[in-house]
Formats: sequence, structure tokens, C-alpha cells
Amino acid sequence: MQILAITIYSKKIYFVNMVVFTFVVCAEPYKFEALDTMLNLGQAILKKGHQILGIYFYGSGVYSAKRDIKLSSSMRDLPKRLENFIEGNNMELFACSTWMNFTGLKPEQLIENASQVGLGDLSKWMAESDRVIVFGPGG
Amino acid sequence: MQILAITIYSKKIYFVNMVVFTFVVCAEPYKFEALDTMLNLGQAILKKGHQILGIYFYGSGVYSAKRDIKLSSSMRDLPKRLENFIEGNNMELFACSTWMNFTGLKPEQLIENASQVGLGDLSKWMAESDRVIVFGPGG
Amino acid sequence: MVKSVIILCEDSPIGKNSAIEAIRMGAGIMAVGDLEECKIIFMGDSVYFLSKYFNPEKVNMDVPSNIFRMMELSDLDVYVLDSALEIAGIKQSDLVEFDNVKVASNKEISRFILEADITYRY
Amino acid sequence: MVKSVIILCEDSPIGKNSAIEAIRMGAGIMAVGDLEECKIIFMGDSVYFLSKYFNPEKVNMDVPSNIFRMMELSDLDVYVLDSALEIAGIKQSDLVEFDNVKVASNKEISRFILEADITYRY
Amino acid sequence: MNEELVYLYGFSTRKQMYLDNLLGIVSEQTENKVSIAIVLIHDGVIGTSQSGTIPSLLDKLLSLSVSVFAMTPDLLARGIEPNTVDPRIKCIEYDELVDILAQTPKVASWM
Amino acid sequence: MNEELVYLYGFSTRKQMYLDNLLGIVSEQTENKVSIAIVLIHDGVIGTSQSGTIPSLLDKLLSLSVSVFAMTPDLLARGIEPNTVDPRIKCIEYDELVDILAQTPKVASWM
Repeated sequence: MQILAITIYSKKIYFVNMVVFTFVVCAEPYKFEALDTMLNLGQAILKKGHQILGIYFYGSGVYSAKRDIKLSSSMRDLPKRLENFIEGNNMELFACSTWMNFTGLKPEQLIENASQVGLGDLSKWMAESDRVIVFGPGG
Repeated sequence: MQILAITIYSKKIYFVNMVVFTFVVCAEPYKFEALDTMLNLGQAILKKGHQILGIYFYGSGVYSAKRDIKLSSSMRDLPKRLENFIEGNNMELFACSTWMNFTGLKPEQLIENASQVGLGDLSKWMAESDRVIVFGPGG
Repeated sequence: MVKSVIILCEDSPIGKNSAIEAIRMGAGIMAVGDLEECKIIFMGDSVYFLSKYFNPEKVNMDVPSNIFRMMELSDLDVYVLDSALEIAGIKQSDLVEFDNVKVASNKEISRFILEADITYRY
Repeated sequence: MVKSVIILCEDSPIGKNSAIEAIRMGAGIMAVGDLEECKIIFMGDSVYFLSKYFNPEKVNMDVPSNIFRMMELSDLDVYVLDSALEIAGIKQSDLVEFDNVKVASNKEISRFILEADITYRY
Repeated sequence: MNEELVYLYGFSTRKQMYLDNLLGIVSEQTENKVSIAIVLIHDGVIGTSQSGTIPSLLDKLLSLSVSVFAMTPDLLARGIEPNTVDPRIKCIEYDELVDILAQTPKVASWM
Repeated sequence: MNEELVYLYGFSTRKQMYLDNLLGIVSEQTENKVSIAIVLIHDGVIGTSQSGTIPSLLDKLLSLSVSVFAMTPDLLARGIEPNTVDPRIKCIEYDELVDILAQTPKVASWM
């Protein structure tokens, strides 16, 4: 394991190892804050030198991976932020194929570099991750 | 006002007038039960001889008016039920144009006989209705 | 025939979009002139929306200035439940300064609901 | 490296799709063989899902037989919090009869969470 | 059946916060002799059964002079037997709900 | 900072039901001398300020021997001044959250 830093806290010394994260997002954008927090936390994780394997969208979370939406000028562009986040940091973005079907979303409607896969791929990521953070369906 | 029936309850006599309803649905289908209840209540309202001006979809409720979704065989087909409901009963279905933009839904992706309009049309319906029932965003 | 509408908000304005959408909806239905009156009532966790310290940019979410402009330009009356402010620890002097934002008691809000033609929670 | 997962359910199984999706998700991630164990824990209002009188057809929603089949065919362990059953007024004899559905105490569930590699609420 | 206002309440009465707000408002309205009906619909029917624990706020609501109804289809869908529902609550079908909505001039949708 | 398990709790502590469940589990775990951290995130930060009313269940949670944190960005976004937060809660930034997540072997996402 790669040691990233040594921090001192309450007179104790800690070795900070590189930790591998996976994110799961299950709520739709602009209604709940899950996607926003995922981006905030994701940036902080990468800044500290840890790794994110990828982001998996489940349930109505799949709407978060949709491109080609029209926002008013005062609104944050979440699909663009998400696109920049995964592209700039070389990570994968998967949308659950079952929920793509249930919502009628087509693969070509997903943002750049996103693709649809089954839950098997999520379990593969989980097995390769040290930590999995799940942003639930909201409400 | 058209009198539909005379009912007797607790020894009192009531004249039931024809009442005009409008529905507003603000939650997405298959995650929350709003759309299901709207259909159940709507059927009961029509059976009693009252009128429904129309159904307005707001917020993530607009996803409820999307056609062309792929369900598993054991799942109820809500877009089809909705389509049958408005077609069989000659009522209008509007999806909020602002939220069509925010979600990137296109008018051609809406179910049969649905169209997108602004909130002005909802207020017109409200002004013509005796009762407005709002199914909130859920959660 | 509906002439007056009340929209109730109970949910946190960051965790959920209810506060913003209640105002967007209220302003939208008032824009055309078919309705005479729309009141928006903030209670529960939604009251943080009307604090002058409310600051969604801290979590990279949208500044609500557009929504507040909508609120000002339309004939919306915005009321906030006094006891909910107290629970949240927001003083009247901490509220955003808009002419159409007023503090109301449970007694007043109860009366508003009785007077309005329809009420709904968003 | 995650090997064992716990999914928590708290919400009503009719008002929200959490119960069904927790099982779908659990069955899905267990199907491939990368993980060793997945437990689903029902507490709060979600426990109605495991009552044998649960009957979504009464409001024209889907019968969960497919979801129960998924649950049975996969190696999911489903636990329901005893005190939540009591609050809901569901007796053990009222529970659906599946080998992998078991009643558990708060003590046991607390231990399960400590033992699992990750836990999440759906 | 001559209420002035009917609430459609759709949240689990075990979610304290929302019921708190409804209770505060309805208490005030009944003090002023206004005749109120409350229809528990959706997850609002949760907590009504005497087989389980009735939340204290629901109990308070039931002690007010209001007419409280619960939707039978919503009870049955959750596996709650209408016979076990607190006797201060009247269990109703959709056609009775329609009559209530048609006969009560004002509706508040709290769901 | 050597907890075994960290909870990310994201619901308003004024929504009784969810906090009830967390409290029950964490009480049990701390009785067994397991070292637990709880990070209040999202709407989980609501109810932490001494300027307002601290919900009784949150107070109970704070009286357990657990380390409780609140996300400063979430507090500020809601207009809650971190200085007013109950002193049993440590307000943290995202980089401190990352350290907690990296150093605590197990994470429970309750949001």
C-alpha cells in the first residue's frame, strides 16, 4: 500500500495509506443534494492523493448521468461538472442498465465517457475498493 | 351546477353536485406512489360522475409522462395506464415546460396526447376547477 | 373555482429543492392573472431558506438570487412560522430583507389555510 | 477490499421503492461472485414488506413475487428488527415464510454492522 | 359530513416532524369551532393500528374534535387489518373519499 | 482518530424515526466498547446549533461515548454558524472528512 502522508493528531502519529473509493449515487439531480456532495467529496478525496475507481448510478440516480439538458443561466451545470470530474481524473462512470430500462434512458443520452452496465460491475468495483460511499435515494 | 346524486348519511340528506377536479403530480413514477394514487383516485372520481380537467406534471413528476420505457414483465405499465386514462376519458395532460428543460425531456418523448406548457396553463385550470389535488414531490 | 392558493414548505432547502420550487411554482401560477392570491408558508426545516446567512455556494449549489427576484417581482406573500424560526435559532433580524417576507404565528397560518381555496404541501 | 455488505431499509415499502430496490441491488451484487456476503436489514416502516398480509395489488401496484424469488435464489440474508415488528404490530407468525428471512434483535444487528465491510441505507 | 376543510395527509405518522406541523395547525382550527376532516392516505395510514404502537402525536390528533379517516386500500396494501385500526378512525374506500372531496369545499393536500 | 466504524448520517435530526434507528444501534455498539465516529452531513447538521432547539434524540446521541462531527460546509450552506454548534460536536471541512474516511476501516452510509 502506498503511504501518502504522515499526520500528527492528539500527539499520535498516523500513516495515511492510499485508499481506493467507489461511489454509488441513487438520487436524481437538482432535487436532492447527493450528486453535489459526491462531487465535493470526490474533489477532496483526489486532492489528498487517494483514488476513486468510479461512480455507479442506481435507481433514479441514473438521471444524473443524462446529458443534453437545458438549464436557466443561474443554475449550476451538473452534467458538465460530472463530465469534467470523471474526464479530468480518469475514472469510470456506470449507470445501472436495469434502471436505464425502467427510465427509458438510452446509452447515447449519457454524458461523455459514461456507459451502462449491470450490478455485477458494481460488485467487482466493491471487491476492489477499500471504501464504498453510498448516497441513498433521498427523502 | 349539475346534481349527480342524493346521498343519505347520518340521517341527513346531501345533494352531490358535479365537481371539477385538477390533479398535479410532482414525483417520479416507480419510486413514489403518487402516480398510482392519482390513477386510483381519478378512476373513482370519474365513476362517480365528476369531471377531471386535466393532470399537470411538475418537478420530477415530468418523468411520469415519458413514453418508451422498458419494464420487466412483472411490473405495472404506468405510462400505458396513464395514456389509457387520459384517452379514455377525454382529458388533458400537461408537463411543465421548465422542468422538461431541466430534465432534458423532449415533447416527442411524452406519452400520447400529452404536451408541454408553462405554469400559466396550470393556473388557468385551477381557476376553472372546484378542487385541486396536489401529489407532492415525495420523501 | 379556485382564486387563492397556499403552498406549504417543510423540508430543508439544501437537502431538497422544495423551497425553490414552491416559489417558482407560486410565481408561475400568479404570472398570468387567473388567480388572485398565493401565499407561501415556510415551516419546519424549510425556514433556513429565509435566513440572511443561507449560503448554498458553500456546498457549490446555486445562489437563490434569481428565485428571490422571482419572489419579489410576483405578488407572492411569503410567511414564516415564528415557532419554526425559534426552533431553528433564527432571529427576526436574521431574516432576508424582502417586503413580502413576514413572520406569522400558528394562529395566523391556520386562518390563512381556512381562507384559501386550496392548500398544498410541496 | 470489500467482501461483505449490509443494506438497511427504513422506509415504507408502498410509499417508496426502497425495500424492493434494496433486494434487487443485494441480489444483483451477489450474483457474480465477487462478494461473499450480503445482509438486508428491515427496520422502521419498511417491515410491512415482510408481512404475509402485504398486498400492493390493493392499490394496483406490483405483487412482489418476482422480488421474493430474487431474494430466495440469491444468497441474501434478510433480517427484520424485532422491535420494529412490535411497533408495527406484526407477529413473527405474520411474517412471509422464507428460509432466509429471520428476526433479529438490535444487539445482533449492531454486531452485523460492525462485522460487515460496508453498510449503507437505501 | 359537512366539514369546511379536509386534509389529505400522506406521511407516516412515525415521521414526527411533519405530523407536528399538521397537529399545530389543526389544533388551532378546531379551537375556533371549524369543522375539519383529515384523511390518512398513502403512508399516512401507518401507525393507526392498535395491534402496534400508535404514535403519541397521532393519538393527540385523534383526541381533537376532528373527523379522521384512513384509506382502506392503503391499509390493506401494507398488510394492516382495518379491524385493528383505532376506533376513532373511520376506514373508507375510494368512492367515499370522492364523496368527501366533493362535499367539502376546501382541500389541503399534505402528501 | 482510531475509530473502527464511521457513520455518515444525512437526515435532519428533527426527523425522529431515522435518528431513533441510528441511536439504538450506536448505543448498543458503544456499550461493547467499540469506538465509533458519526459524521453529520447533508441535513444531518440540522438541529446541532445551541441558538435553536437541540432535538432530544440528538442530545442522547451526543451523550454516548462517540466522536461526533458536523460538516462545516453543510452548516454554512444552511446559514448555521459553526460557533453556535454544541461543543460536543467537532465541525470539520472536507479534507478532514477524507482523513476520517481513510483512517476508519469501516464506513456506514446513512444518507
